[in-house]
Amino acid sequence: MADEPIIKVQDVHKWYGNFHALKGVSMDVQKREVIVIFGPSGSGKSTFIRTLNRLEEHQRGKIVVDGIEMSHDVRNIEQIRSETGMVFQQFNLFPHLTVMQNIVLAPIQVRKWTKQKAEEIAMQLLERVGIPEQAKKFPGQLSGGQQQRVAIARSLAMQPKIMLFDEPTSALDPEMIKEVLDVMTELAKSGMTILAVTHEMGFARAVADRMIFFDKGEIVEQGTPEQIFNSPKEDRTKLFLSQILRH
Amino acid sequence: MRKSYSILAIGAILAIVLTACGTAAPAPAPETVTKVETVVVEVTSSAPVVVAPTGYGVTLKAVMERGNLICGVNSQVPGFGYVDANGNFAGIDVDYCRALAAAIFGDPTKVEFRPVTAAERFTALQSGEIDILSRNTTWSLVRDTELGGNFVHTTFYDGQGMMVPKDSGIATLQDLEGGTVCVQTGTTTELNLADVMASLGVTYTPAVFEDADATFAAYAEGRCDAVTTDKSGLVSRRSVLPDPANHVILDVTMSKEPLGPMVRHGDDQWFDIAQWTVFALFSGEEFGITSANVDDMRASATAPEVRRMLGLEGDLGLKLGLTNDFAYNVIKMVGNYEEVYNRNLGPDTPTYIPRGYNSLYTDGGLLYSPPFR
Amino acid sequence: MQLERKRETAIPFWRDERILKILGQIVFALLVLIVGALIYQNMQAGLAKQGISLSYSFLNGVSGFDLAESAFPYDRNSTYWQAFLAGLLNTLSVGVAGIVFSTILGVILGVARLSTNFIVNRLATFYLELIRNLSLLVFLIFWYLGVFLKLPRVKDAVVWPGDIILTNRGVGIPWGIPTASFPTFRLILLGGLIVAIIVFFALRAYSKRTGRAPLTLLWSLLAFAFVAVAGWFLLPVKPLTLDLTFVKGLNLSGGKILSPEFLALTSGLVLYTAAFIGEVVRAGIQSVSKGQVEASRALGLNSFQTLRLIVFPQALRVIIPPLTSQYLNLVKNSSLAIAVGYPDVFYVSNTILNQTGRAVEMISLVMLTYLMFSLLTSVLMNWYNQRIKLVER
Amino acid sequence: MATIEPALPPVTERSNILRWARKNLFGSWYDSLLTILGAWFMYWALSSLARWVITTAEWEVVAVNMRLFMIGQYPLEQAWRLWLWLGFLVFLVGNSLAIWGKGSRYSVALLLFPAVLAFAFPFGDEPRKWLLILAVTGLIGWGIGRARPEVLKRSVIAGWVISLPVIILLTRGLSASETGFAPFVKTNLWGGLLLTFLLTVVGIMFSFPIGVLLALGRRSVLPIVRWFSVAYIELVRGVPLISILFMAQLMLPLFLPEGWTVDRVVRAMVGITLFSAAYLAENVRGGLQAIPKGQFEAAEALGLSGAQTMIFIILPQALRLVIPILVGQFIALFKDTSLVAIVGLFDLVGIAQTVLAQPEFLGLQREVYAFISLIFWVLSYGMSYLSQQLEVRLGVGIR
Repeated sequence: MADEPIIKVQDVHKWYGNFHALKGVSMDVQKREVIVIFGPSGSGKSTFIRTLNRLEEHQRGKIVVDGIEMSHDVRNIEQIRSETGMVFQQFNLFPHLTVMQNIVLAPIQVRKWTKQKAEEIAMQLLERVGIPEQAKKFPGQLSGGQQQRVAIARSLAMQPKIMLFDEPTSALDPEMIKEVLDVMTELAKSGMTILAVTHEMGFARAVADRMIFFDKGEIVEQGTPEQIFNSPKEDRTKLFLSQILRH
Repeated sequence: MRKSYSILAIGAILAIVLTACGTAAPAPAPETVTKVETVVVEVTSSAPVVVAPTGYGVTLKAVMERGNLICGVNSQVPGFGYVDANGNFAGIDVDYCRALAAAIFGDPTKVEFRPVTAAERFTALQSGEIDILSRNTTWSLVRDTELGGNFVHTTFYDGQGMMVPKDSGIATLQDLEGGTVCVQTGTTTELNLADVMASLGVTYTPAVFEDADATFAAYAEGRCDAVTTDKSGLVSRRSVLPDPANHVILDVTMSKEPLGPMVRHGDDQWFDIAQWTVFALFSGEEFGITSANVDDMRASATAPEVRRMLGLEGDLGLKLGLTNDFAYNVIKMVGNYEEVYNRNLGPDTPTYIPRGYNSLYTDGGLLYSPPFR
Repeated sequence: MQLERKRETAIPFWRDERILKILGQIVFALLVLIVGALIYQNMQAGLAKQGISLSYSFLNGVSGFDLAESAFPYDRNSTYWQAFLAGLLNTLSVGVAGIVFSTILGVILGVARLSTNFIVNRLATFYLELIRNLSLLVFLIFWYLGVFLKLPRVKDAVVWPGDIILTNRGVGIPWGIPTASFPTFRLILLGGLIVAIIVFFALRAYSKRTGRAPLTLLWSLLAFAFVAVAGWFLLPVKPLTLDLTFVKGLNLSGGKILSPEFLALTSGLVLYTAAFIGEVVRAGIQSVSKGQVEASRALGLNSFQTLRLIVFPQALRVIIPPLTSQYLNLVKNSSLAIAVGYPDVFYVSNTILNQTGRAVEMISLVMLTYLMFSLLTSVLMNWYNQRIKLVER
Repeated sequence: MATIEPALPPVTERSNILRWARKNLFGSWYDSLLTILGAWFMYWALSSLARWVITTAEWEVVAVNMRLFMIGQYPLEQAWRLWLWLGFLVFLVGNSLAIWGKGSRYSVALLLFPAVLAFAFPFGDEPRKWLLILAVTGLIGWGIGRARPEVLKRSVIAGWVISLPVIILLTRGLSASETGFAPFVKTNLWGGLLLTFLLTVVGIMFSFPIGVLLALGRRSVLPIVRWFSVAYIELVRGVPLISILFMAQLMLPLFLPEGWTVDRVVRAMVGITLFSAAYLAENVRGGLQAIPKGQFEAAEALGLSGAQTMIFIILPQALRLVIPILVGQFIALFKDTSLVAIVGLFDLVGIAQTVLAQPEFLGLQREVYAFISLIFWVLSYGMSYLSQQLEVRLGVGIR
């Protein structure tokens, strides 16, 4: 059963009032797979990725993460959340805590690690994302790119099986995007299961195993980067790609 | 859009102003009168009927168990109840509490003074928060019945008087026509004033104050033409006015004000204890027993009543639920009535009040103790 | 589908977030109810012990006490209800006077705090620091005993220009007395009001059509004033005659006599609240960013237009909510009238409580009264706020 | 407010007094008028105040009753207990100023305040001695704090946490009876500034957590909890404090089962706490609303529970935002404790009223009220000064 997918999504629907945000999304994610989700704004891609760790509640369908079904069971939700890390567009670092405190908070409080162990691992992670010297600073003293790298380190500190990225580079200045993408690429190559909502097509081309095109709350098309970039099947995909690749 | 509300508001204000001007002289509606009549009946019928809250002996037992007496007192009447600079309560009402504690425990310090405002004093007594109220409270029928209390024998005979500045030329209550009278709120004084003035047909404006200090401060500043309270209060307050000689107390007694301690309905033993403590003070003076000579008297007394009172003969104290030497303790530790009086209201104090009615019956006063037998 | 449902129902209820939420609420509600029921039961038992049943019928009884001040004829034969009502009206008059004057003084203070004049600025700051750190109770007592009772006695009354008589019995000011033509004049004023409203809506329609911003309120006021003044002079008999205060015997008579208690309470509240309003006003003005003024001037608006159309509306939006709570504070603080002997609603209720021993009824009545003031104000304010708030995402 | 650093220092920086006066006092004709009026007013107010304080006023009433004003009827022979906890507090203040005040030059001045008090006011020899000891204690605390700031941080915080129990325990007594070492002192003997202080501190300490809970309740997703919080907050904020105090004094005994009695001081404390909690709740809610949604989401995504999110992420940020407002509320609470005088407690104002009933001091209202106003003013001002220090230290309030 090595092929048992780590995430199973079956016919997931979500409404905001009368607005049908997700219209029956189904997909499987294999372990160590790197998936890039893209699509026009408002297409439901962010909503979708947020249903995977219950930041949004889906109203119909079934989501199973690492064999645990996403339901109203609070214990399941807790488990899934500790299996998945998430990186946000706006970083969402805790401004009143230092970089180090940001990273060790959850491991100590949720995983019940000792402070010493948590800090050791945090230092390793900070080295991995390339900013070990910033450990004692506050988020407000860092650049956007550095903050996002801290956010990645913070998620990794929980030793998740899956990493979710919700437009991680959209709020960054161009020169900082690369430093974040480098970290993500390194992470992808290390064998982490990754779902990333992003429009960084260079990143997608380089590391994605699969690309998924979202529009109007459903999956329009999916395939390898090769397929998507070179021979998209759907007109909508073609149109969208032509728009974002033009510049 | 926004401005329309401002104009509406202005319209509303104008409307209010106009109606206010228009109602300068509203005719008294006749139906109010009938309404008043109907309700008077209702009030009497719905008047609170106090069910006996405690049984015989309950209070003494509670006090003994607690180890001290809780006495509701005033904290703002010079000579009757106030706190001196050393932080001790002082005054004639306060000394009565000490006498009661001496009678019960043989220790006048075993009393906790609880300052109560005029507003809460009866509630405090009813709810058991205090064991006895000794706070210049006037004995009246309503208080004896509806408010659920029993008045112990009067410890100070007072009467409501009126004080005016000498240079005002006011000699009778009628001269106060159109004037202003300072009075303290929530007291019988306030009601007496209204009664007396109404019966004389004198129109006046009351200036009503929450506490005695404010009342007299206002009078001293000339806020009112006259000030009314119990005569004792007038005398003591006059002595500390900026120019005492310039104030006269009118020769009218607007009411009888027998002031005394009050206990809850329903515990007759407690009532008796409170009552006979008062009589012990009176009899002490009558028999010439003072705190100084009480030990000699106990050693040498021959008169049977004195011997009974001091616990040398009989078991009068036991009958009250106390020790036989309760009266001895009262006089030894607090003094007899004369001593208590002179300590607080005597000629050597700033609050001197002549004894007047508060003399022994043998001296033409009203202090008369039933026999200790 | 069926399989899913089955699995969903298999969640133990103590782990199902939906049930947990409902359960949490039920437990909470039960706790509140149990505590409430206990309190109610104890209260019933306590009252039964004292032989009192809860009822407001005693309010129809004769009060038997006099009030120093009342907006309508009140004497000791009036009922408790009337006493309460008199107190309520007294509270309202302190409230209205307090709000008007504290707003005026507060605005002056707020502007003075922003003044570039060193002395004015420092005086305002000093005043603010002084007042804000004092206890209002002590402040009120000081105003009563230390200021208004120190005014001269009636026989030495001081007369200020404008026929204002100052004594420690009260301050007398001239007052208008309605004459026979007053009802007619009132009708004229009503007509003026209607004219003003017409002008107002006409100008607004004009503003909507053309996009200009005429001084709608000013013109409406002018229209009203014009009608009022015209009516005053056209009537054969003047609708009001001036009544002056004079010393009569032991007391003041005529005009409008403001008692020292009223003055002490009102001026104490005004001076106290104004300090807080001053801060509100200052913060409001400062909240409008410099960029707004610069942008407005860059568009070619003159400084008056900038103030009226750009700065003022924005400052007002910041000022109104805290200003409202200051007004409410003022009304609630007027309950300290008990310390200076002014018969406001709290004071009168306390007297009724003393006379009748009806603690539960009177305290709840008083609380309800103040609560109504507050709720009414917040409803009005929320409504107003909704109207003026910025549309933001 | 960004200012551009000029390449050359502007000449006007070296302005003399005249130029300053012209700019700040006599800018225009109405400016000059305002200046003259203001100056005249200042002169008039200050000179008449000085005249009254120095010549007219009779301060003996304050001197004789100093003990009543400070501690009420608290037994003098037990007063050492109060000095003890006061010393403890001053020591902590000294420590804290040294650790967090970062060398503020006012710190030492503040710590010398007790010594100033000792000579500025008519205290007896005994209190004077104690006040000097206090000043020394504060300085020692400051010195120690300065020597080892990092090491002491934890113990100072612990000290503050236990300070309230220490204060209450020392004040009420260590033993249950009224005999023996540090005997029980009944609350009806607590009075004056002591009572005012205790009412304030207890009010702050208890209303704060209740207020935070109410604020959280008001933002809860559970409707019943939310409705309850809203109802409570709006009800309490809609009525005057004095009515709540009356309720606590007159009605609370009715609400309790028979035989239960609640101490009068405790009743006032309950009333003040319940009142203040509603106001604090609204202040805290303001802070909570200012925290971006992303903070909740990030915490949730990390697997923190609701309570952990609140404790570690949201509340620290929200409370920091509202510190100035909270301190303002605490100052208001301190001033509002004076209302307990109306329900017959001997707080600072209540004591003032009973002092004014002493036969030898009738009619000295102005002196007595001026004195207690001064106490209120100094303490309120001190609180707001300390809070400004705290704000600077925590970097809030600067926008």
